[in-house]
Amino acid sequence: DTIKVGVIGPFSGPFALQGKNFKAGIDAYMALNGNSVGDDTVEIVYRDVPQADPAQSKALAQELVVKEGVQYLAGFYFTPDAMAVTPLLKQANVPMVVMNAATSAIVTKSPLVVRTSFTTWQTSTPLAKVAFDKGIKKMISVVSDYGPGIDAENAFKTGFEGLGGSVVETIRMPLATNDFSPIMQRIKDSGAEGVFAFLPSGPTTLGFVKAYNENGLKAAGTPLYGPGDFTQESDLPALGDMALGMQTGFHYSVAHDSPENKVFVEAARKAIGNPAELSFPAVGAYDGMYVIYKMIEATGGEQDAAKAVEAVKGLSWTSPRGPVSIDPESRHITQNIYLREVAKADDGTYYNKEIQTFENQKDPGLAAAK
Amino acid sequence: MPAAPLEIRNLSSGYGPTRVIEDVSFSVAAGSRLAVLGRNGMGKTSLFSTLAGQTKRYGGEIRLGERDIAALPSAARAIAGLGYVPQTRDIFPTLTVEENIFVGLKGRSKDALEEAYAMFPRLKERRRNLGSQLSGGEQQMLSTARTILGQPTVLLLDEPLEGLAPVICEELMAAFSRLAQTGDMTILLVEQRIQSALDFADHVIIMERGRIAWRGTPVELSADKQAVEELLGVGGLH
Amino acid sequence: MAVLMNETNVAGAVPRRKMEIGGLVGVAAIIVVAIIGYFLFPSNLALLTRIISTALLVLSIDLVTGYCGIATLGHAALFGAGAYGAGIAAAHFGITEPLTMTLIGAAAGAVAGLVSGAIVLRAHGLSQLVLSIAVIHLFHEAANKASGWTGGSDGLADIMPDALLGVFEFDLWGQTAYIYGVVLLLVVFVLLRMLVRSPFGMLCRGIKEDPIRVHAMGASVNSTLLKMYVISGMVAGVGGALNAISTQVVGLDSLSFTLSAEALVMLVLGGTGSLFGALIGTVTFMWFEDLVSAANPFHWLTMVGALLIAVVLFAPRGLYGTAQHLFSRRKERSA
Amino acid sequence: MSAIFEVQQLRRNFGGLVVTNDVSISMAKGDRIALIGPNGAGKTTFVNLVTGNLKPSSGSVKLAGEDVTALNSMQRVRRGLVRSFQVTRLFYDMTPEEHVSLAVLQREGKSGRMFGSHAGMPEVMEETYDILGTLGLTALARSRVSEIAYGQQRLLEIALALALKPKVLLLDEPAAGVPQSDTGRIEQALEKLPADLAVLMIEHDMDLVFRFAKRVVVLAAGTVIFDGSPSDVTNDARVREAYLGSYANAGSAA
Amino acid sequence: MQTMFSIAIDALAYGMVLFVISIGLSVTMGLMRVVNLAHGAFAMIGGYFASYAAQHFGIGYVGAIFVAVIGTVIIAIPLERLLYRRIYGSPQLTQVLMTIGITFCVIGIANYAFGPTLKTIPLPDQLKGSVDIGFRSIGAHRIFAIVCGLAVAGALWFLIERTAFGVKLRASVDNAAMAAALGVRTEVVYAISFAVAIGLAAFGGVVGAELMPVEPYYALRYMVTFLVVVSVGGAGSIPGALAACLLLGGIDTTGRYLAPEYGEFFFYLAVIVVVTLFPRGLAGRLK
Ligand SMILES: Nc1ncnc2c1ncn2[C@@H]1O[C@H](COP(=O)(O)OP(=O)(O)OP(=O)(O)O)[C@@H](O)[C@H]1O
Ligand SMILES: Nc1ncnc2c1ncn2[C@@H]1O[C@H](COP(=O)(O)OP(=O)(O)OP(=O)(O)O)[C@@H](O)[C@H]1O
Ligand SMILES: [Mg+2]
Ligand SMILES: [Mg+2]
Repeated sequence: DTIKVGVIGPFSGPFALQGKNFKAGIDAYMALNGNSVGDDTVEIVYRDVPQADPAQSKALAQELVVKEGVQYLAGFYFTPDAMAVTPLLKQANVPMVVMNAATSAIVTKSPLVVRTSFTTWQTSTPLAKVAFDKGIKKMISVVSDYGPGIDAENAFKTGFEGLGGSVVETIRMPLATNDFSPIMQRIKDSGAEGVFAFLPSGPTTLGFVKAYNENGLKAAGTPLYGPGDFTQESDLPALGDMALGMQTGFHYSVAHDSPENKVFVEAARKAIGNPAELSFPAVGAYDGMYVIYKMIEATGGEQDAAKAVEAVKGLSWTSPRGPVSIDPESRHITQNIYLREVAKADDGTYYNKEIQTFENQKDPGLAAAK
Repeated sequence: MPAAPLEIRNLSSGYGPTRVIEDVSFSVAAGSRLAVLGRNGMGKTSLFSTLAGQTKRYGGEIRLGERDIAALPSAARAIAGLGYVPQTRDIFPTLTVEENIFVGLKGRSKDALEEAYAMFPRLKERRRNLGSQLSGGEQQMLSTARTILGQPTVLLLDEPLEGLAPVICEELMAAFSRLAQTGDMTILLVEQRIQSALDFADHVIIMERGRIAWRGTPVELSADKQAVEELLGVGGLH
Repeated sequence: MAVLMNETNVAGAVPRRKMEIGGLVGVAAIIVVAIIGYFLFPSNLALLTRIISTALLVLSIDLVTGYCGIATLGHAALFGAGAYGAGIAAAHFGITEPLTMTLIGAAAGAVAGLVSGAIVLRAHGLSQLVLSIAVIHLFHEAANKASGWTGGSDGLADIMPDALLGVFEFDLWGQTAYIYGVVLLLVVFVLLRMLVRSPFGMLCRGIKEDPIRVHAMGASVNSTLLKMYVISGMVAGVGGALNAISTQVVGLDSLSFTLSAEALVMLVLGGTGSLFGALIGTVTFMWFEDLVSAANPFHWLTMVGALLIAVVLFAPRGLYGTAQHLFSRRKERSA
Repeated sequence: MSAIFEVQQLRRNFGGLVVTNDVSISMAKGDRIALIGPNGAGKTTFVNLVTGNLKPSSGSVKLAGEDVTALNSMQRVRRGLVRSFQVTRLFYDMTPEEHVSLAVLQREGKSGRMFGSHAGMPEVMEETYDILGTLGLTALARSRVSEIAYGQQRLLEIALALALKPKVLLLDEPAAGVPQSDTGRIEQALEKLPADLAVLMIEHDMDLVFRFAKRVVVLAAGTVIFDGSPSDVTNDARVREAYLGSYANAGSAA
Repeated sequence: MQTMFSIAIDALAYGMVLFVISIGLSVTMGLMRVVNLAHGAFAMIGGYFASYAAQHFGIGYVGAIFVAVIGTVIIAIPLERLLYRRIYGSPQLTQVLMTIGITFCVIGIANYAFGPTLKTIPLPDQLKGSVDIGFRSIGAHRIFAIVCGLAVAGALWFLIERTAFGVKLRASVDNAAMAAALGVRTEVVYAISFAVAIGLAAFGGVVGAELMPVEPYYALRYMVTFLVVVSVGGAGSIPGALAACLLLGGIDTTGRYLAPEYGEFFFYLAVIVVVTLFPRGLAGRLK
């Protein structure tokens, strides 16, 4: 039989790069593991939601289920797009594998949701320890003013103050900020010894890092920490020397040194075309496919969402990012979070070099919400 | 014999599917003054705007001197020597008076502006004002001056007296006559004030539903009570 | 005088008959298309429902843009207000009865219409466009900030509407939502058709052409436009509420510039200044977008762009406007 | 006789140019006044000031005893002060029928109705066609205004003013662009106006002025230089020089 | 005090970048009366040209700017002939439809051809570093942008207000049919103006790339910003655009410093206030 998997993501528009990575991760998995499980053939059906748009996401999910007859829903770059689909899952008898959307609460919306990406809480919390261990007592937090940014701020603040440090100021700036000079001025005036920042990957990170350099903060030795969205591999060529030495916390670096990752990166780069474009959503998708294959295996190709999800609870394997497992309770992925530093390779390209590992991290966000 | 400054054969034109000019032919001699009369909506304006290249021509020929201009775009006709003063004046509202005239100069030097001011001293006083700030009569003066400064060989005047004070009307008609008499300029005039038009013109055509319904001289027209009555709807001429 | 009277009567009768036929044709057309849609795409009803709620937004833009000449790139504010109004009522106050939610949406839309109308009407032309942009950004930011109520960028989830009339569940297959949407659209269409043919509608068209003239006739331009804005807000609010009910999540996108602009594009595509134009534009755009984005999720934007360019080149008055124009020209020619 | 309309010391300048220089004019019910003067004398500006389309620098306007200086143009229209425009201002996408109906409806306070249609209101239609008929526009009642000739648009402009049934009517060059054959229609329309309506007409067509006006006011460079009977105006040296030219002779003959 | 200076400097620099990028739109929108939403698309095309010229062919910064301007104009010429010429004088909404269509196509093609990643235009060493201006440092390229902005403003103002071409352009826009009847070749005037506007867009795209990096979605991402700046200034007015850029740049910068979380509110409230006070723009031409 043919088992269809519906993938919803931003394949065009401003986030097209992320969608492209979804596809690269999926293609890589299927190139390496074949497109059949048992005697079932897996077929992927893509649907595009260029920007967060729950209504469209839901309409497409419904179409995928009812018309295309997909047995699995996957993808979801944005939280509201995932949220919009959760009410359908039970009736549709379809599990949902979230390959990116990073708000903790999604997994609580339906027992049929499994997530193979990360949460912003997960990637931000360890940075508190990094900063504190460096001997910094006063931090300033600067985040983009939207869901993930606020999550990052809360995570860092909780962590850093829990350790005994103080966050002297929290700044939330509009997503559409072009010029960060005034923010840098604020940072200087705040008297903080270090900066924690979160911006979604893309053009604004470039502006932020530029302003950080130009306004003399880097020269003054004020360290800048942030989750890895900041130094997404596809942005690194543009960031260039300016980003050198920047430290970020994340679940995956394309430069992760393991045989699994080498295989993955090679396949995924081939799939994506331009090697510079490969970054983290690909690994979320890759592992998502791993989970879906396991589900298909467990159900023997029958449509039984509950059984499928049951089968992957507690599942653990070695992902390209390192050892991971699905937390049986939350159905969110437990994984290592790495501290990485932007470095320059011999061939002149830039990469995220892993310098410290925080092992077996669950999602602290869920706990915080409780 | 040199070609007539303007010669039209079997011209027809209109807006979309509606034809408003049907099979119009006439020619004018150098230095002559032709009055185009007719009641409301009979196609006088449409005739002029077809000649100027602003209304779509369906068929027929338009010769300006030696040249066939029927296929030329509006600007090329103007450069070839056709001047058009439209009924709606069409002042450029965001340009000053001076700039408005400047557009009509067709590359002549700025000194020519003085000619316009000599014709209409009022414009000189207002030369830094925007077109949109002019009074109705001032706009009319400007529109006329602008076109005349381009030294056209054939000048189309669509109701140039509208909105002008009686003194100015007289002066203006006198000025037109002078221009025509030098022989360099041939004038076609649409005017509602029939008497003024007849005093001025040496030939008359009357339009009726897009066709020429009558042609002759002013003297002949004054004699033709029936034509005046039927085609112009006026009791009589004095 | 007797002749004149006669003429008057004839004149008085013709347009009335025409109006009834036009209105009936419209209603019949909507019903037929709705039924065809139902049977042709039974598995795609969520998309069809989304088209309907967007159509309500586009109709609402048509009211102010097509009939009053107000340029706006911020109309999603009214739609979003309706969506959040209905959504917040359900998620925070437990008002989950769909009809009530729709009414709340309409009311919220009307209030948003009042507010944005009061701002947008302070300028004209390009400046007006900019004011509308400012309005939609302010609404968007406000909703983002009030994340306690709206869920911020994560979206407002947990909207669980009751069964419609206590019987029909809003389920996976989306039949209830679809039929409910069709009924709402019909009601709105009939009411709007009456509105645009009324003296009020005529006054609005007059304002569109020359507000100074209308003023010189002794009519108040601003209060008329503001009324229209409020009505338009109700229509958009109903669309927003329908969206909230059928999707059960409200996202910030429903208050976005993007949605405003897209809806305006749909309107112009169909042809401004006619209700059919608004409907045809919405259906064409969304159907086309769905088609090409399913065919090639990665590069479909180019196709949509090409469609828009083609429409301007070959149907400059919009699809419906141009069809109507050709039709009336043919009639003129044969007459 | 009490003045229905009274303008006192109205003044307005554009930059350094004084366009309306302390103009005072009063009108009684039934007055028929012609306002003439050289181009750029300030006639249109005067109308704009009086109707509230422009703000005066100083001076006051009274309508039926009430000071309306502080009111906007719309409020003045509602109180019966109506104007026509020198340059036509019409709704080019609408028909003459719709124009006039709208004006009638507005006058009756029904223009805000959100149901029905003007075509379904017999009284409105009757009045509309009555007015259109007076101005010879019946045949064009259903054409788009953008497609009718300019002269006809001028007539429609007047139809609109009439439909509002004003107390004071200000006409800015109503006959400009209207062929001689049709100026008669305007005159007829004016003659049919209620006798107690006060009319002020700006016009350069002196034949029309003399047929219409009982009183002539001459404005030059923003100042009233003459206010009196038509027969006297041609004898006034200043007016002859500034405005009439040799017409004075022809005019007095007529 | 020092903070205030610092903010003022940032505001000036940001405002001038805005000016350089959006002034071309003021020409199309105010002078040619075309609501050209594809302005950003042309700026982006300029950016791509410069980026490829510099990265792949090793052309220097100034050379890259030339390549960008000329290359973009060459691309724009057929577009003007085939598409834009059809919408001169059309209703604004038709223009919106067409230019959004063009924008979508450009985005789609850029995405397909060059991929969705950010593209950079390497600065020459002189512009790379920061300049110490006493109490703080400021990026050298920002000073460059300020100079470019002033130069463009001056040259453009002269062209439009003081030359015969400027008069003809403004006349054609006011009333194309009448201008033609007076012998102005309006198509030529339009084509040249369009080329100038597009050249400016490309120039701005390159010079402003430090703040607004080049990527396929650039064309839509900054569309609103351009539109707002131009209209607040009063479309078609060079001094107006300059004033609007400095004012809005100042408000944006100050707002972002004083209360970053309400930055957007500040900005758009200011827009509403300014537009309400100056409905024709800070120095708009009378319609
Ligand atoms: N843009 C247009 N579209 C359609 N028909 C038009 C248009 N302009 C004019 N017409 C029609 O063409 C005919 C001739 O109009 P035109 O303006 O040429 O008349 P005219 O003789 O100049 O009248 P007037 O004395 O009033 O100026 C009229 O019947 C008019 O309705
Ligand atoms: N907004 C303005 N700014 C500057 N000057 C103006 C403005 N409006 C009008 N004017 C000037 O004021 C003078 C009076 O104009 P107005 O329109 O009142 O004249 P008018 O008497 O009606 O003349 P016409 O008989 O030619 O219509 C004119 O010289 C005109 O140029
Ligand atoms: Mg005419
Ligand atoms: Mg006047």
